[in-house]
Amino acid sequence: MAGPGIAWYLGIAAFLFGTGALGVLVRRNPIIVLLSLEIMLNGGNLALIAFARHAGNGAGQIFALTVMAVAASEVCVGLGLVVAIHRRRLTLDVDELSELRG
Amino acid sequence: MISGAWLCLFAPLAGTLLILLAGNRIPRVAAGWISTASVFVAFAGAIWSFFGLRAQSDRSGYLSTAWTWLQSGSFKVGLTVLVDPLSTMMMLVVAGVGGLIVLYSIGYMDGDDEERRYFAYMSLFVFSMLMLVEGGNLLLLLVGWGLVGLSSYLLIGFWHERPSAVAAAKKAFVMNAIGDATMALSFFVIIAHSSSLEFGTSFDLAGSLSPTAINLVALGLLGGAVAKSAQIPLQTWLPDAMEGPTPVSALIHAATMVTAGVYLIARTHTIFEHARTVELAAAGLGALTLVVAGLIALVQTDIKRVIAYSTMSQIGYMFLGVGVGAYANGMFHLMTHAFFKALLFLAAGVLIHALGGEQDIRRMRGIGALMPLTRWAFLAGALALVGIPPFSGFFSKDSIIAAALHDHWYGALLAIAGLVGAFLTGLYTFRLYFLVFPGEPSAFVREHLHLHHGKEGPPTMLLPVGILALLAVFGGFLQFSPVWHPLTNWLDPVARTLTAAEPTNRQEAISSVIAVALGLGGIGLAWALYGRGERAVPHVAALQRILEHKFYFDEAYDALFYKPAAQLATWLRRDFEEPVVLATGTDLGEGALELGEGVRRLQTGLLRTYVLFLGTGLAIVGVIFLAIR
Amino acid sequence: MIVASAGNVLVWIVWVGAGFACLASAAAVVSFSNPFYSALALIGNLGSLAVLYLLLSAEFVAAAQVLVYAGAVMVMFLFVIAYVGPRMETPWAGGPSWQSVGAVLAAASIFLEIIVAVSLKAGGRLAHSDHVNATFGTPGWIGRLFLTDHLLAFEITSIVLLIAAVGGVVLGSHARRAA
Amino acid sequence: MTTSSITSLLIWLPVAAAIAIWILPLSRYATGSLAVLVSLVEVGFWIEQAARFDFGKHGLQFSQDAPWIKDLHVSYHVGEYAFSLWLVGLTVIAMAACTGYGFWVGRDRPRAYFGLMLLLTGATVGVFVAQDMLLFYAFFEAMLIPLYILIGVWGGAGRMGATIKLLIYTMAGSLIMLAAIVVYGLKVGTFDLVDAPTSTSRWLFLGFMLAFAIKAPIFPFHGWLPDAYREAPPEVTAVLSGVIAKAGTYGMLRIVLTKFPEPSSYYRTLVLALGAAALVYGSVLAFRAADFRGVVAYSSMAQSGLITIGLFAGTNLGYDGAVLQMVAHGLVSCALFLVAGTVERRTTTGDFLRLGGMAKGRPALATLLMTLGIISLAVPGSAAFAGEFLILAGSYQRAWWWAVIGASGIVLAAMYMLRLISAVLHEARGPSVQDEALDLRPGELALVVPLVAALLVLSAWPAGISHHSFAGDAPVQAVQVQFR
Repeated sequence: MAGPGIAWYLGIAAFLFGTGALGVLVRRNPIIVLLSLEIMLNGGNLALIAFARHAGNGAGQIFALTVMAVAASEVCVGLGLVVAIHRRRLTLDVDELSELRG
Repeated sequence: MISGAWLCLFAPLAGTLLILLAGNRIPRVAAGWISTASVFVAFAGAIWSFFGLRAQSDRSGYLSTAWTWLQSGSFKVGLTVLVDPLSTMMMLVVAGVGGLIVLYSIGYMDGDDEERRYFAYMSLFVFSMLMLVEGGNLLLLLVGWGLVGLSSYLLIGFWHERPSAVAAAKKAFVMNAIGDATMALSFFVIIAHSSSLEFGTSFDLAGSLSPTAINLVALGLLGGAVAKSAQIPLQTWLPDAMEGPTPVSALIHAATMVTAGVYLIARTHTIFEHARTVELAAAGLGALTLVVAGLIALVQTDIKRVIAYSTMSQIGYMFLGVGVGAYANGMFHLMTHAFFKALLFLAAGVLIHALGGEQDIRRMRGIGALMPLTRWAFLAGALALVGIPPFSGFFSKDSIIAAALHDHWYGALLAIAGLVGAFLTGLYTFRLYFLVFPGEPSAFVREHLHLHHGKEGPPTMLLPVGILALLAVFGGFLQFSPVWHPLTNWLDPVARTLTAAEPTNRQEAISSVIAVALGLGGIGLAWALYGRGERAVPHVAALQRILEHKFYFDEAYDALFYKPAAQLATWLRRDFEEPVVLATGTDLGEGALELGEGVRRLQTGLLRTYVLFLGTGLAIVGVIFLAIR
Repeated sequence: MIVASAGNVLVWIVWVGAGFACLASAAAVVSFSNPFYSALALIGNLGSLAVLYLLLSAEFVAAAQVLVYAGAVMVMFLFVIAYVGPRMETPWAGGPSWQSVGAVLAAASIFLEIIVAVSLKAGGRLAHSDHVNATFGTPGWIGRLFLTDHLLAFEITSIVLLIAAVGGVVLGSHARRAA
Repeated sequence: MTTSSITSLLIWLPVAAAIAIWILPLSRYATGSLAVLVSLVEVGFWIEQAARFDFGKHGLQFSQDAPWIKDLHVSYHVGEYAFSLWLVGLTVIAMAACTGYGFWVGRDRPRAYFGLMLLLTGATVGVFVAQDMLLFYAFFEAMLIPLYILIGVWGGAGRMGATIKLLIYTMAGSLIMLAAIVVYGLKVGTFDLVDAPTSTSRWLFLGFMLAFAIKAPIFPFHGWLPDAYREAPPEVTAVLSGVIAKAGTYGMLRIVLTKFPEPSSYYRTLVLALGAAALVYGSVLAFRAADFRGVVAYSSMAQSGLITIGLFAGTNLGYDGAVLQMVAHGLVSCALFLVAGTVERRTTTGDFLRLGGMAKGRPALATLLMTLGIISLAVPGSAAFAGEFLILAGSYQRAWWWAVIGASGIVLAAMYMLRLISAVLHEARGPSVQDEALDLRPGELALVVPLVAALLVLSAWPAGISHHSFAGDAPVQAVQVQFR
């Protein structure tokens, strides 16, 4: 089955990663930050799967599945935090959370 | 014979320890007698070993080792004494003259708060000097060499409340330390080649060393000799050393220690003969010093300083003598000089003692009328110094000049310097004599003179002066070069006079006549200039300024060495040690703190910023990977 | 030949469509001011990615993508958004700050670097390998891999998930007590 | 009790006494007496050991070896070579005098103080007898703890800065040394100093050398020295300069030169240059130092430089001279700092501008200070002279210029020591010197006179050490075969 080469998929993956990074960097709503993170992870996943296909090797897909599990965990904790912050009646704005200031 | 040498060496040390440990449990005057007794015991030991050696048929030297002093691998130095003609002669001079001067000190120092310390130092000095002359190897010689420097330091600075005395003492020690260092360096050369500092092996080695090495060895030794004997260029400490008590000046800075350089050259003549250039340079330095010191002596107004410059000048003669190879003549002059120069100092000491410490010759005028014994003793010493027959200086000094004459143009130059020196000697010595003794007693003298129970001094002072006066008058008859020369014969086994330095009778006669004539001329000029006592210093402004500044040696050394060194030290301290080295630890700590402070400002607490750094970092790493792929 | 080329064209068409949807929805996620719409856009993004996975013969991953992501995870997102209420935010309000300029630069440079790297490195060598066997990407194959070669990764992943679940619960309960 | 256990006894007796002092609620007087007694017993043990020592025998004597960490070949291995015997002797004698000084001046918090002094004694002896690298390192660091507290608690006004500086410098050095020890030990498979084969690694050489160069200290690693020497209590400064500094030069001899022959000769010129720099630089700064302790402090640095020159000259004379000089300078600087302490107690200052004229009416002080001063400046005939002479003669055989630099150092030594003597003893009475200021009391004499006496004995017979430091009397060879 011929079709677009791996390079094309990698292009999409790069775009997804970049877009996700942009979202993480500019958005202040933690939920959207989390969504952007998902995009980045998916960019990575796409690349992994594309390479798996290229190499004809299953390791890439396994890795992608693991990433999905980790992403699920991350979402779980992240959303837990969002809920916790919301319950403390705090503003949902990452710029307001500056407890880490040195 | 050997026992006599050991007795001679350790008696004064025992005296020192006794005085030190007894402390104030003994009366002050007892310390003086202990010290005197110890030195006379040493003299007895010296006589013992002298006669012991004389009885031997082979007089080339006897060694005796007490224990191994220093050892490392094959390098081994024993605490060894050497009895040979040269060392016994020096032992006799040192212990004999030393005993007289220590005896004299009992009267001179009477009443000083710290007599005990003084006599402990005096005994220590005699011990050190005997160590120097008896030491059976080069290292022990250096040990004695250093210890006499030390005792000289202690005695010059004896009156340590006086800043000038302390400064003079330090100056003397440091200049001598330079000499010690150069000597040590020359020993390193010897050790590197033979792993031994025994006289025998070292002298045997001399022949097999490369010219450079042997010249370096000789130069190092010459450095030591020049420093110890106050010859140009390390001469400036001696006049200042007159800050010490007068007997100290007589013993250390006239009779014994300062002549150690002459002894050293005579002792190590084998080395110097293999480095003939250096030996002749020693003679040249002697000649230069004798003229320069004679000139400076012309304008001095302190009685002790005049005699001190005269000492420098006379040691110049000795250097000249041993430098051209006339070792016996040099040593002979060393001996007669010990007699008459000690006499001059002691006589001056009697005056100073009687005048309550005054040393300015311009105020002493006419004192001879009140102190006739001292006057005659001083006159005897002065005539011996100038070299007027039949006083002792005539026999020893003229033979040196004659010996120099033998050695073509360089020798002639040296001889001329010696003759000029003879004239200067007459001039400055009798300038001193005419200014101080004849005439009506000045007001100052009348007011300040206090006699000791109607006598010129206590018997402990007058007796040594008397004995030394006799020695100064008759000591020269020991040897009269063309006719009889027992001393030369005595020293022959260890320090044979070079054939180049054996003058013919004609040369002897010529030099004697000229030298005596010039000496008399100097006396005559002195009488013409100062006989009426109108002025103490001739008025030739420019010349006088140069002479009074002692040819600017002190100033030059100050500007050349001391000031740059002090400047360097200050600079190092202010601009390197404090800001760089000491601050390094502090700076590192503070730098870390500051860095932390700077980094802290980046920690905005905003997650987005952190992520931005992360992303930027990622981008940069990516660029790097691409660049170096 | 014609059939083959027709298949080829079909693959290309599907690829273009899915890829475009993927890019557009990603851009939408980042630019919508309402997180609710963003979440919806993300679902579209995940779905179109699943199509791309299928094109890469990763059937099981595509299925998991749809089930786990588009199903479970996104539902959780929507639930939380509904719970905290949509909070509007205009991403580019207030002109460019150093933060946003830096963000754009960083994101763009990462993107460009990857593109450059891919094109430099790849050249023509990143073509499909046609020789994958029929089992490639099937659930059975994946399952065997997980239980043989990659057992450790599998186990660790399960532990991570467990910890995350516990963490979520702890965060929620802790917040309640504090409130 | 076998003779070998004396070595361990020398280490652990003071440590045990220290613990006893910390635990038992003794009175001030009893504490001090016990500490002094223990330190004197140490001296006694050492004399016993020296009397039984076979100077003709090669190899380690009085050794004890027990496994500690078997897997890594780490063991409790102690023992003495001839040169370590002398350094142990220096340690116990100096520590006895300094402990006695602490007793005499009545330090506050006596139990803490004397416990620490005893601990320091044990640790320092341990450094000189340890034959296992990790054991050596443990003792090397253990010295630092009591020092740190002694300076930090009983020191002068600027003590905190001084201690921190000391700590940072020495820790930096010794941590690097620890790394070097671990790498070296693992590479050769044993940590035993006797068994370990030589290494050619220049990095390891530098790691060890840096620690010892800081401890000694040689130029330019002496940043901690002036402050520590000035702020510490005088008896601690005496220990620091007399004994602890010698641990640095001892380490160069025992480890660096023995185990790293190739790197030692590769870096020889550099180390010799640093030693020469320390000598000249220390002397020059000593000449301008403004106070008693400053002069002795910088002169100690100069002497460390000289000893380093002797060691790295790599000649028989150099090694023998270096060992002799370590002992001679250890005794002289220890005694000088104690005298500095007595002077400061009488005048409350060591500043030369405020001192002077103390010789008048204080013969004991004057005699002792003068004697120490002239020994320190290496007047020919003194033990220090013998040491310096051998060192320089040895360095001449390496290259003539080292001897010339060293000789100039001797002249500079004369200049700064005489300046010190004059500024304290001579000329007009300084503003801080009261008429009532007493001469040395019998108690002080009892502390300083034995040190001076030891120096005079050593001056009369320097061969006692120079000829009895290396079996077979061929140090170069002994170093080559690693003292086996």
